[in-house]
Amino acid sequence: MPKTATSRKTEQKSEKASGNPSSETADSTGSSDFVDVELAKAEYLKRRKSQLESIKKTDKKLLREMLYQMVLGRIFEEKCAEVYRMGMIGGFCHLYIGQEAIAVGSMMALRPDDMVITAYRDHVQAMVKGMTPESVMAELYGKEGGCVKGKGGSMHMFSKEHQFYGGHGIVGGQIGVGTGMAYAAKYKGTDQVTLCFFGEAAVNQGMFHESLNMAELWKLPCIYICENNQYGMGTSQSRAMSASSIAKKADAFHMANEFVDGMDVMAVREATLRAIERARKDGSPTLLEIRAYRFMGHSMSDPGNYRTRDEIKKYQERDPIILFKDSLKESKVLSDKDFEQIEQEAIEAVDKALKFAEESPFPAESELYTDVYAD
Amino acid sequence: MPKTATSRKTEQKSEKASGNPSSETADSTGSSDFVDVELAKAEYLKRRKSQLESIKKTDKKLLREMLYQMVLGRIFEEKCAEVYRMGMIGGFCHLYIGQEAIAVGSMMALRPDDMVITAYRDHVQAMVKGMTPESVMAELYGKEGGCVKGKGGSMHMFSKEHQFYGGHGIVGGQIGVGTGMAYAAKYKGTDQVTLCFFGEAAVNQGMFHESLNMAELWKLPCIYICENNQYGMGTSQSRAMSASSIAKKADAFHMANEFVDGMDVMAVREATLRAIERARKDGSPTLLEIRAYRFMGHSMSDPGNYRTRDEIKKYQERDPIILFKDSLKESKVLSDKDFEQIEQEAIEAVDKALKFAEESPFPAESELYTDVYAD
Amino acid sequence: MAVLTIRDALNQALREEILRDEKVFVMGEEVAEYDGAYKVTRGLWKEFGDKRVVDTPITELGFAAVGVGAAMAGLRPVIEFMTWNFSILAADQIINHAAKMLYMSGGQFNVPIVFRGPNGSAYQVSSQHSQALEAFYANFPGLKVVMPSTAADAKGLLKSAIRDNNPVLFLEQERMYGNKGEVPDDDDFTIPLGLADVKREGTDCTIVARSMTVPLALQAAELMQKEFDVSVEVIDPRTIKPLDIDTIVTSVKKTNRLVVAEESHYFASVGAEISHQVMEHAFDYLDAPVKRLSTAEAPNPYAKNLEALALPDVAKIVAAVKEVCYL
Amino acid sequence: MAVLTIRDALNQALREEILRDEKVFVMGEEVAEYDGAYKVTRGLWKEFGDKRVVDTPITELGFAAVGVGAAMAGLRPVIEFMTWNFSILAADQIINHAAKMLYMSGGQFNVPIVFRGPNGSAYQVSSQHSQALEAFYANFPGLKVVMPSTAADAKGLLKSAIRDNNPVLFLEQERMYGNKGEVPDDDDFTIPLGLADVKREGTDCTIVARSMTVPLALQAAELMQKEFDVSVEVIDPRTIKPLDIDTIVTSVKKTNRLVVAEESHYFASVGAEISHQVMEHAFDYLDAPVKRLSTAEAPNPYAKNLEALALPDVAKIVAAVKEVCYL
Ligand SMILES: Cc1ncc(C[n+]2csc(CCOP(=O)(O)OP(=O)(O)O)c2C)c(N)n1
Ligand SMILES: Cc1ncc(C[n+]2csc(CCOP(=O)(O)OP(=O)(O)O)c2C)c(N)n1
Ligand SMILES: [Mg+2]
Ligand SMILES: [Mg+2]
Repeated sequence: MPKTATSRKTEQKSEKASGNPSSETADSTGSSDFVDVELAKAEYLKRRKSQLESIKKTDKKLLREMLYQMVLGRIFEEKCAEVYRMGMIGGFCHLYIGQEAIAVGSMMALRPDDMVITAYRDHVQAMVKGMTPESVMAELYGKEGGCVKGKGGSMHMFSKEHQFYGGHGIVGGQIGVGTGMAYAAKYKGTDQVTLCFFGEAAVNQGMFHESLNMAELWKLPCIYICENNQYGMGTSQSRAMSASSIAKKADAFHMANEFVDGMDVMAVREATLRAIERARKDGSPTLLEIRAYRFMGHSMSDPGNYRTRDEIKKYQERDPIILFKDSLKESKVLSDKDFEQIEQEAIEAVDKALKFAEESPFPAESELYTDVYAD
Repeated sequence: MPKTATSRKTEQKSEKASGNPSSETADSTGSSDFVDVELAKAEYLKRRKSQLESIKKTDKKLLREMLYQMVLGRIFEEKCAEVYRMGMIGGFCHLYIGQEAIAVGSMMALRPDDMVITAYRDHVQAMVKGMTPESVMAELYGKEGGCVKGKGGSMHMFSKEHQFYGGHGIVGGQIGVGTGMAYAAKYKGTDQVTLCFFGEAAVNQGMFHESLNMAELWKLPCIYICENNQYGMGTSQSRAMSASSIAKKADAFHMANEFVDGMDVMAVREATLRAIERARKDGSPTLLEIRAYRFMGHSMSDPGNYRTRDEIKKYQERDPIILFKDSLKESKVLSDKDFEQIEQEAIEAVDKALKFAEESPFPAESELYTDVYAD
Repeated sequence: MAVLTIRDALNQALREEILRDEKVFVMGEEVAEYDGAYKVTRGLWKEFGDKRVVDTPITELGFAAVGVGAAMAGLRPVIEFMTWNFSILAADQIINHAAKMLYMSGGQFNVPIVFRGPNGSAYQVSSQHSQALEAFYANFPGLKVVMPSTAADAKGLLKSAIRDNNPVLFLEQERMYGNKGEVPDDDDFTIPLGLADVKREGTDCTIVARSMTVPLALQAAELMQKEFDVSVEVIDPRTIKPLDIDTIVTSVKKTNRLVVAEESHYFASVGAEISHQVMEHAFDYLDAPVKRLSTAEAPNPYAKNLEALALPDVAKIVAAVKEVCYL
Repeated sequence: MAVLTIRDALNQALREEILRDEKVFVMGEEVAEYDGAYKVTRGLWKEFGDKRVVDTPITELGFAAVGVGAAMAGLRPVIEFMTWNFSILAADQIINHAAKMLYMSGGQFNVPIVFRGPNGSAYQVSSQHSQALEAFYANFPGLKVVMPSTAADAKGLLKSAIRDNNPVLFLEQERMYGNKGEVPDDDDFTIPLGLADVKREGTDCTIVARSMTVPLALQAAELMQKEFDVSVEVIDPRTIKPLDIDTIVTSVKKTNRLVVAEESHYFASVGAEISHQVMEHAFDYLDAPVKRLSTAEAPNPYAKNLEALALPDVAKIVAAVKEVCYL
């Protein structure tokens, strides 16, 4: 079928020009459709001041913890890549490197009893929700000490204790399940909020459409976070989606929505806080489109030929950890020495996790047949 | 789950007030969200002049044929109801009474080689596409002479000769199949257009979302016609859909769209002609939301307690056949005598169909096992 | 004991379980204000309101997922499919999510959910509305599959299904909703899942029937007794998964002959499963190969005469029994 | 004859059929610019361009429907599911639309479409990515189901599937894509659907294996010969539906013993079907009950040791053969 990539590209360019890539306005249904990296940089500079202000008003310990979680996620996953190549991890392994600001910015705005669900790219989400690096790494090793006893592996991290609902492998499936979690909170009359993560390619699944309609129709306290890393495997968003704005798709449901720079952890935090308020106060759902970029391949087996080195490098210049460090330093919240210490802590935590995973035994053979049915 | 019907109703009212229920503007993405019957009447009066003009510029024989098809559809289905109650038709039987302007206005703007697909409410569509009342009635009787040899019944009319692709029972399923038919036309390089009909409740299926995305992404010559009769079985649109405008949902895909008064056959025709031009010229899809009302129950077994007599009566005052007759008379295209003659012809055609159906034998027992696989 | 239709027995079960446990709610298309497309939920919305009885958009995949998520978060949803034919749109949530959640989460998140609705053919509703889907789902570990054939079973099993901590697929039959039977008055009357019921005792031949074929098998048994003096035992497994194969095997060891009558298509059917398991466990007792009677190998036709030809009936079951009895 | 991997044999079949018939096109996720997630479509987009090799959004139900509609309108789509697990989202289009269209339309609209992709387990990809779904689909009249186990079969059967005028589900196995075998050079080499292949002749016991279990069964047969002097015949039905039961029955009449080895779950499996049909047609020839070996009754686990335990292997097949031989 002759594709219309060209015409769509033109269309997007004109949108870019007129776009208003701002994450500042709550409920900004008119947010930008497309941000290329140069525009994103410029936009970020414009937003810099307000970003520093939001750092100022945020608790310093929390800021340190946010940076720590980002660094921990990064180092943890670099280690994953290393041991995956050594054959210690099997199956699929999808890394989150480059997207840390999304999990940290959004999830660290939650209460511990709030619920989270995501797809297969779930290691960092699991840890930010409070699960130990040990339990995640041991799961990757398929060991008894893993958070799901070795039964799930990379794609299926779960923790009831931490209200982490997984870890799902069917693209789009968790959007509906997350909607149901929010449904339960409303039903029970708790004021728990649900964060439901998915990639931009999952938006093309019918489940996205069905879920958003129900969430708005029934006013469910669900925050839909589209982690738009611009590719679903080897397919760029523009080759799979006829319109470039995902945030605006919420308009079809009259749902609040926002477009957010996913390299800016404070912007993610602020947008999530606004969405949380809507959700807790009047059980209103929100769609957040958070634009980011994955620095690695889709999974460990993806050679990634569909992107140029140059493209990746440009986005790496906007590495969310670097941006955040810069701001923290400029705000005098943390110093280079603090950064070193944070890194050291993270390295130690990952080493500990690795040791735990290595030493944990394989699951007992009888485990094959447990957990098939509940009593 | 406590529903938010009240708040949604308020919302819709305010939309009504500010709405611009016009079917005149092509690509009018800002068309109205909601038309109640009073507003619709007022709006129709405003539009009356242009409607009479469009009658003026249309071939008189065609206009007569349009009215004939509407009357035929009406009388045919009144007969269906009668013989269904006598037990001559089995299974589900969904009548189209009240919606005739949609099938006639849209399909009579097609070329014979254009393709059509619809749901289970398909008798009138089948006949407007050229299938004989005999073959449709015999199908309802489950007889050998039926258009699908008695194998499909009310919900599954098909005719390859007339490029009528059915007659489908899974709500929303045909939206994707119709998209594929348009895909084939583009692939083969013909300039055939596909009309794909579905109800407003089918819009909530994920298939709607998946199909519109592909159609716009690949520029398929598909015209999506949402027959918004305001109810899906016993559920009004506002109890099933978080936002009231279906036409506007096309915006999420950057697709051309229009809201149309489905009681005005000429408005339907004009909107379809615009969509056909887009489709034939640059293979561009369109979403038409055509607002109508079904005068009967959802199917023959629906007592219809969810609507008031008063509501039904109000819409019956806008009976598309009456409106069209009035305009034709005012335009001096047809007289009362012509109307009588048309009615007489339709009655005779239906009688003939009934006689054919009654006399046609039941399918041979061997037919149970034919058509399971093609050679 | 009251005499109730299967429809009303199901309705009672739902009502009692809604009253018993505030986590239970019923959700589906037209289940609330419309009283259910087949009136199984009649009166419940009026009595319990919007929270406990919920109308959904036509969005099978979506509301099945809402059920799964709500169940993970502690509720006990009863999800109605207007018919099981439409559940195919939601199959991913049933098979890839509900069935696997407990396992994937290492035992942390169970999914106490019931999916229910009419399965199989109705009257002349044609190919897309007439499928019996039990084999389709029973293949997957993690799911339980129930198919009642009497009012008492319908009530007792549905209550057990709702109280079960696993995803349970509860397959009713539209043609049977009006069938009447005695139902115990006890509010707490349940029938455990996984227990077959001998609907009629006999010594010469066993028929395993389920759902719609149970009353047909009972009629066939009467006829065999009267006309051929053949004593037929009729077993209704009631729960397809877990399957009470012991009761079936015990019967076959007595009668040495087995007919399986089912409404589904034949290929890789539950009938094939029962046949294989009986061979496994009672090979030396079989005096004739197991005879399986399924619906015709064709999509269900609309025409009255063809539909009648396609489906199992008393005459066909009688013929099958005669075949295994070499009569 | 060239020696090819199954992957390349499939690729050749696609290439040749694209060249042969301009109505044939390949559509699916990552099939074009990415060369296919498992590289079955490697090079095709480069050679044939956007029209014949089409990347889709992740929208299984939607693009399956596009295939069905395009097939009704005269094209011959080959739709790739990245894995069959994801096809469950599209099952409604396969079961309710593709399978029934010819019948519902009274013979007017056939649906010449192939759905293909890897089925069953890969390596430690866990519960949602490891299912063997042949029984799930084979139940429905209107569908054909094919499962090749060698490079030549893969090529010859895929070409027949594409030329077939019906919806054909073509189930490959990711673990086998790299397996090599001789493939005839003939551009027009096809293998008819519905024909079983005797992969190894033997006299004492029959194994019916398919897809991944075929090479395992052949190894088991060698081992039985060497260590127990038992001569095992290995039959690969290749096409699950229509099933060539005659070849299987002929073999069982000779060997009097049957093992069915399959990667799917056991309940209402294709193995159950074969077992039942063999009982039906060769009851008096069976010296032992048919032994069925399926995957463990659990969602597939991630841990290496548990996954190995769950799946069929040579040792388990050997044990099954010994059991039916009373060794
Ligand atoms: C239903 C389904 N279809 C296809 C796949 C294979 N698959 C896994 S991830 C993926 C890409 C998803 O992209 P996106 O949603 O953008 O998330 P990202 O991987 O970028 O985080 C695909 C096609 C799947 N797992 N499930
Ligand atoms: C997938 C599916 N779900 C449910 C049904 C039952 N059903 C048949 S028609 C219908 C209502 C559809 O309403 P709408 O789409 O508005 O079309 P209308 O009947 O008003 O023409 C329902 C729920 C079905 N046939 N298919
Ligand atoms: Mg992505
Ligand atoms: Mg409607």
